[in-house]
Amino acid sequence: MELSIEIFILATLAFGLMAYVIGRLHKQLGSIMTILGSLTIFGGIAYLGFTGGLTGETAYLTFTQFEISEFGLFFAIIVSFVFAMVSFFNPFFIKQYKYPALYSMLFMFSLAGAIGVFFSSNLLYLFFFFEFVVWTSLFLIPMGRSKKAASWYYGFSAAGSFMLLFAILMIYNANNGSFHISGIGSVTGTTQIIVFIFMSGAAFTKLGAFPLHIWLPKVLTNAPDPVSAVFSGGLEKLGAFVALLAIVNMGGIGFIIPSIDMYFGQMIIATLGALTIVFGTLMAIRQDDAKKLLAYSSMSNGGYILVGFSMLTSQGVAGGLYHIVAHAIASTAAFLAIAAVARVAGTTKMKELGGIIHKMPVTYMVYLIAIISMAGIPPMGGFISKWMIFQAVIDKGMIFIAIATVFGSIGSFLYVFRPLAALFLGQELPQFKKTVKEAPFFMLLPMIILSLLSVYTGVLPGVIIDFINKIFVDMQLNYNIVMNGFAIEGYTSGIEGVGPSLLNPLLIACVFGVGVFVAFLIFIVLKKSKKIDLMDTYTAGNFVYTEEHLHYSVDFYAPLERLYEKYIHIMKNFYKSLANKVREFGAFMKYFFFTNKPEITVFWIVALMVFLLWGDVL
Amino acid sequence: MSAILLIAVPLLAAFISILVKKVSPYLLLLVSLFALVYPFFMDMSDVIIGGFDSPIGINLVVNKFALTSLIAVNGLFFLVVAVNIAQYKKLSSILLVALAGLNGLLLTGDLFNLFVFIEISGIAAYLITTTNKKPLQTFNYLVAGTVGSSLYLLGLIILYNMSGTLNMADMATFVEGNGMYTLFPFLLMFIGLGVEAKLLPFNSWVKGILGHSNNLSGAMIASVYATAIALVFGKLLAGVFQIEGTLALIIALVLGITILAGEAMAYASTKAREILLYSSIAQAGIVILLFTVGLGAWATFFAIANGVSKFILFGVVNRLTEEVGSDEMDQLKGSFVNNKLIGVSFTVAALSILGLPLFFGFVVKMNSLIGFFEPDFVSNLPGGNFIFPIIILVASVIEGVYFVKLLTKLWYKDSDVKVNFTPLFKYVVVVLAVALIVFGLFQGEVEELVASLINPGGVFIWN
Amino acid sequence: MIEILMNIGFGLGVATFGFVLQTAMGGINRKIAARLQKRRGPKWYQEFIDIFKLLSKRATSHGWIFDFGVIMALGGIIGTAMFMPITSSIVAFEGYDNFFIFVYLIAVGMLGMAMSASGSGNPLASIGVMRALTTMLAYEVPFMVVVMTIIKLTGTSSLTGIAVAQQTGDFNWFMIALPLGFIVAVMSLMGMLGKKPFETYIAPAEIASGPMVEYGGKQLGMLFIMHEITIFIEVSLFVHLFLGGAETIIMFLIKYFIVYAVLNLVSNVLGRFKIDQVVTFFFKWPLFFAVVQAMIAIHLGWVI
Amino acid sequence: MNSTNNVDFLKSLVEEKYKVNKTEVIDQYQISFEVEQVEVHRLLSELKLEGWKQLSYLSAIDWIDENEFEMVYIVFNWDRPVHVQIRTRIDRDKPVMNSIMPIFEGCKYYEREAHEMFGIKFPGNPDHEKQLVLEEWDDMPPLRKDFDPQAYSDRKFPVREYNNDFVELNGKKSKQKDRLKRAERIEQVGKRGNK
Amino acid sequence: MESTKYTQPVALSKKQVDRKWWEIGDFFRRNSLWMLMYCTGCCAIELPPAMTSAYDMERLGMGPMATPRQADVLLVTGYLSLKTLRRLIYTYEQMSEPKYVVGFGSCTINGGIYHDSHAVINQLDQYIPVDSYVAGCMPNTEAVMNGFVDLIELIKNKKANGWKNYHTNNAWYKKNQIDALGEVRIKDEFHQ
Repeated sequence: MELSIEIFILATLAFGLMAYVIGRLHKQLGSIMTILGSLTIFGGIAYLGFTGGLTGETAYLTFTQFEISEFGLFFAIIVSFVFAMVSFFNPFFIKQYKYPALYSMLFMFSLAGAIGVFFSSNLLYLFFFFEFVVWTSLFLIPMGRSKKAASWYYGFSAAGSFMLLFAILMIYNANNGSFHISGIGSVTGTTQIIVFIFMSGAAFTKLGAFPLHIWLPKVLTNAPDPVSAVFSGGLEKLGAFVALLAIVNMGGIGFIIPSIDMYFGQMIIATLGALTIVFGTLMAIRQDDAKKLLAYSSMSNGGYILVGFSMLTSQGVAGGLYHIVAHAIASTAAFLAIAAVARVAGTTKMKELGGIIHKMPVTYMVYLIAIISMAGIPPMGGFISKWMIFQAVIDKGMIFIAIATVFGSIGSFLYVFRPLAALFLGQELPQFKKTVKEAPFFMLLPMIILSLLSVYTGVLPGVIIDFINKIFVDMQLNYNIVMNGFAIEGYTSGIEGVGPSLLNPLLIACVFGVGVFVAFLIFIVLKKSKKIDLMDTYTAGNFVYTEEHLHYSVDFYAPLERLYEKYIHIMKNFYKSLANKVREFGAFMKYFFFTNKPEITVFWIVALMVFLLWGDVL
Repeated sequence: MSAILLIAVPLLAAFISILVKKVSPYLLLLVSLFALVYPFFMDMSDVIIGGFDSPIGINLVVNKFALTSLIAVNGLFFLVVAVNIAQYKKLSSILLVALAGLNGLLLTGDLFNLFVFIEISGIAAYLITTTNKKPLQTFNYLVAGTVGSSLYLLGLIILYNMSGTLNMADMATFVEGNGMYTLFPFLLMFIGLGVEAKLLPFNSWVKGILGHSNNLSGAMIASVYATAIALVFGKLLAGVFQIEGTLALIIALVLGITILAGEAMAYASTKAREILLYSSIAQAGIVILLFTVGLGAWATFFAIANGVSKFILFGVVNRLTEEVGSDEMDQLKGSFVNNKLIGVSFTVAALSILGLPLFFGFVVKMNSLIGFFEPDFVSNLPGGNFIFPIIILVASVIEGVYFVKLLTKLWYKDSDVKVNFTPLFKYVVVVLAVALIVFGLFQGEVEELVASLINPGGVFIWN
Repeated sequence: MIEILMNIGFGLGVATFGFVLQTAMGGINRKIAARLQKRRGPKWYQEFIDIFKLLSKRATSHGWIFDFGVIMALGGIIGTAMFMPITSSIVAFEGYDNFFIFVYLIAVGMLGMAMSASGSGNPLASIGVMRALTTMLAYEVPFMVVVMTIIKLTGTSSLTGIAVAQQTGDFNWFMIALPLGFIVAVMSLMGMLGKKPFETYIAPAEIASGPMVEYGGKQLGMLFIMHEITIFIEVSLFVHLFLGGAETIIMFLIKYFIVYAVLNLVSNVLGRFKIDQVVTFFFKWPLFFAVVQAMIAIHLGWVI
Repeated sequence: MNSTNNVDFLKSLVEEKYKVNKTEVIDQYQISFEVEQVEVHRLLSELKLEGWKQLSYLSAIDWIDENEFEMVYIVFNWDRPVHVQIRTRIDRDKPVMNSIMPIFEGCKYYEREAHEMFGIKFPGNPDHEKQLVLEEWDDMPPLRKDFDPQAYSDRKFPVREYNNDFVELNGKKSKQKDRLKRAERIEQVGKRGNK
Repeated sequence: MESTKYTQPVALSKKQVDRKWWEIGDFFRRNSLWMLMYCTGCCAIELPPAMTSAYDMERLGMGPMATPRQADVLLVTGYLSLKTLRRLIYTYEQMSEPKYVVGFGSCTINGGIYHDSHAVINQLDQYIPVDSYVAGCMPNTEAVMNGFVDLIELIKNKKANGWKNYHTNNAWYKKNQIDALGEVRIKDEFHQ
């Protein structure tokens, strides 16, 4: 059955308004509307997308044109899935917000905007939806802890989207007056370089990549918990979408560097992506607030996506796309788990938490699976995408990018493990024994679905790889990922007699399963061990009775942090000084021009007169 | 049913209102309603006054552009008057004079006549600003205004001496020929009108007036007068002025600095009214820029959109400062918590100025920016086609940051003072907000409206 | 289906072979070290006895995560060992022995142990785990750069492929072909094995044997088995990458013994680094040499 | 500035102003004064001003026969290397000595130890009553002369009983009996000695 | 001499099977005794010579281990003041079963030279079960090695079951401990 994508967008907006109206009457019902809304939207898009039932004609929103492209569908399904999963959390968090009805409405509006971005074929109205997402999500942020994060967010997103607008207008100028999305490919010469720079600038801001990343940690820490999950899982993918258009769709920019046969433009993006990975990892390792840590981890994973895309080989781009899927699922699950803990424990500071696992084991398992995928460890999805990106980086022989990616993936073990050890495991602090209890079923449901999905994407990559191949065909890129049986064919070096390196995730999972079974057998055969309390530990003979003394969670990586403690505020100070410069310029102009004495105006009139007549009459 | 009534009736009413004091407010309401409704069904022919045909006599130009600007200005005027009449009964005669002046300003086709109407509307403006209870600021405004209009007159005299005609159409044909000599008078006229249009070096009066505005003067100066002056100045710049060489350089510099400095000043200030007045300086700069560059059609709608938003913003902020006592951002925080309707319309107006989607501001800003990037577009200002869009975009980023800071403070903090608005004001503000959204959504109809202002060749019809 | 089961059986065989080999090697090397110190040293099968003694003791457990972590650790490591090729012909899963699988599956083992160690509630265990992860961050980066050079040169990332490339002569052993890379790999291997200079995370004097503080009885036994198999994986990885793999098992055993003995002797002489010294050490010279080696080998093509 | 005139300097300094019962120059680096209990604080603060900033030790000696405790304060000066011992005699039954916290902050734990070991009270030291070294101590302060550790040990800790079965071992006469007699004799001498 | 005629193998009872497993376990336990690095008194100075080349404790399979959880043998080396005894009991209870204790020096046997001190206990056996003693006030290294060999013999002949006694007559041990120490796990200003 055929349905136009415009119906879905209007439906989301309608759901938003309904959520607002009902929300005004009864908070909880309003947020339940968001669940129904986002679920129907996700179901519709996914079902119709796969059966080819989506069409692009517009009956009501006549000014926009939509076009169902494979990569648009890819992004739309991921983002709407993330929205659907996070919306399950809304009813439980709605009580904390100042304007609950407005929250539900804006939640649905940002989903509508996101879908609009992915499917619109007219560049101007791609910008229309892009900006629409910006201001709808803008008002969600201040409902959390701090109010300043919203102005940071708007400052950067506005800069990003106006860069995008400038690029679109340049394309419009170059293609003498056509806004069609295919126009991106047909731009040449210096305008192509300018468009490339500005579009990747927009992608960098939305993804939170290195030079323009200051807003990401501020926003994701201070936004309410479900919103930061939506941001890191869903809205960041807008940046990835623009990056895909800018880096991959426009093809190589600038001259080719012979030794690593990469275009110069792509080389710059790759180095900035690598910097993002390293910077994100280093900053994530030293964070004490779990949400801020996850914010920096999504920044570092954004860097992986950029590195993947800028390789311009089938392995690299496929790795980038796969990483979008794996990261969206993993970081949403991780954020939701931390949200579940924050709801009950009240804080996400690791200094104050400990031993949550004893009361919230399911949340712990969800978080464990999420971080295994985020760190890129085999049975989960993250491993496959990181494997592909590594293959691409090696194929190009880029050493420094390789160092950064390796540092990022090993560093990710460190910072994903920190909340695990400091927040979930360790001694069970007395103040949490009574208050903390397992999250209700409706919060566990999305988390479990997300973990099953990240296991699924890790073990059977077939479905997603076919989808990626369809995208390559749709974007007329001559890339292809070969799948023989359950194994993915990696990097074929072209040296005769040497086959491609294979990766069979199913086999790895089975072998891992067998290993665990053997270990379980060894464990069961031997004598049962005596269960003893956590406080009865080896303390070198001392008698210690308070849990805080036996819980190690403050400054977890102190020796590592000491090495780079002095350099962490460079970027933040840079942007703060920039903002101050603008303020000083304004203050100076105010002081100079707006005094109570009218002679300033007379002076300037005379000055302009003299300036004009300088050449001719005098 | 000629257009002259638009000037004559208000003057007559002003005269009567002096005689019969107690009926003047109702008279004012009636006449401003008449001024709003009349343009819809007056005939479109040019009006010759006193039997002398165009090159000598004075004529009123009535075309699509004049019509839209009349409707806009009279509409805003009527709203301002309707909302504030209860509070400022004794100003009704001055307001009637102002109405006459503004209508004359928009209609006249004769340059000297334009000077006369500038004077009339200017004097009415000075008297309105006296209600701010800040005599020094009003005095400054008076000095600056008169200096400006006399400069305009000086430029006009030189031009008249050279060309021998005062009519705009003839002046335009004369100027084509010998552009070289007209640089100096045009600069004078540019500065003259620049003072009133709030361009940077000449607008030292704006901070005093709008900084201490009250309900009536804030809305009147910031939205009605600003729109009217912008449209008239635009008409001159688009049609009459011949801009090239050093004049173009000066104008480019002045406009560029006005836009960027306006935004920076707004970013640097902490008082709500100051933010709005600096933002309106920047918006005025952008409107004038669009007119000089030749994108007159969208510039008119940009001015109108800005006028409407400024009406809402200034109305709300002035009312809040009246209740709270000071317009410092921290004092005003949280005032939308208990009156959501006003808050929503304030936010809609602010977002429309920023140019965010779903609102009229977006349609206007996007199309004017697209105008810059038309393949066959050549701007007569130096610095190629791409400098000014970049300036506008950078300005709107800065603008966005301080508006968001203002909005988050107003919405998300808790306040102790309970502010209540009159139901009429609430009704008007909501209607305008809905208008902004409606115009934002139905972009097709807006484009037709704009198309009517451009002749097939894409040139803006100004007379 | 049968073929897969056969392979899995074969893989388990490889894992047990690895365990037995390494435990014997451990005992022999303890004897060699003792003989150097002019004392008789333990029986060669002492490590077996230790492990079985531990398995026979009655242990204490701190909750389900404490046991689940140990099972996951041992399972992960057994899974990794099943992929390991003994010689270029004897390998459980033909063609699937990709280098990255080993690096990342070892990480599963490490994560399992780390999880159960910090689940044991002892702060010393968490500090030990923190040090283990920091050391891993230190030694892994130079090692991966060198291995990436090898993969780029040989064109494949499967271990048997690399071994064959070194054996059939288009490259001679990477020990000789990439001298700088070899030095870096030795240092990283010592980091991986947790031998003396980089033994910060099992520092018996400072943090009472780090993560293994709370283990006794069978959990400790299982962790010892895991430790032995991990050493087997890392040393045989090194043998395949740098010493040209092996055609026959005897060659493999000899190479394995030489590598492990030399490393053991070197580590017996050295003291122990502080934790931030380990990180700064690895990011100074080894990383510099690795990058230089990569530059020379890939971009300039100078391979001996 | 050799050490001899240091001692003279000290002697002159202390003996003029204070009623010194006994001065004793142990060697060129040690001198001890015995003063009245009341003057101790003034003397210590004056010495501190003179440069004797470090309170090396504070303890007591139990003269059980004269039924007195002798408080000993040892202060030291790093510039003029002389250990000065200030001794006073305080009553043994109700041993109270004002704390010197205001002069030497470091005396807090010394006084606590003195209280635990001798039972001397130090008003002015907030926590001198608390237990410092001995855990769960349930007897009189142990360093008092009238405390008998032997009795405490016998009371609290059971002693291993040896059965004398191996009196005669392969022909040799066991010397166990005379060993016991000698131990007995030593014990008697020990007890009589200190009476 | 038992007859060598083939007899039908008789099925062993559950208890006997466990017995068999326990004997095999004993073989491993006695050949890899890990001592706990906890030197309580002055006799500990005798351990380094036992480890170094002359006597080499390692050939008996003995080596130092850091935590009580991992160790089998607790070496009580030298006199035991009340405070050390409290820590010793706490550590002993943390060790994993089956565990053995070796008492070094005469102080653990009968209080040695500190028999008349108020701070030192006279007989270790009252408080924790001791499997083998090494006499001497600072026993010679041969004596120490003999003590270890005795312990291995005891394990072989299944007589080293001090840890069982600790379970069976736990009350007696506890009473002695309370009498001597007042309270094993103390809670005071320094131990919150």
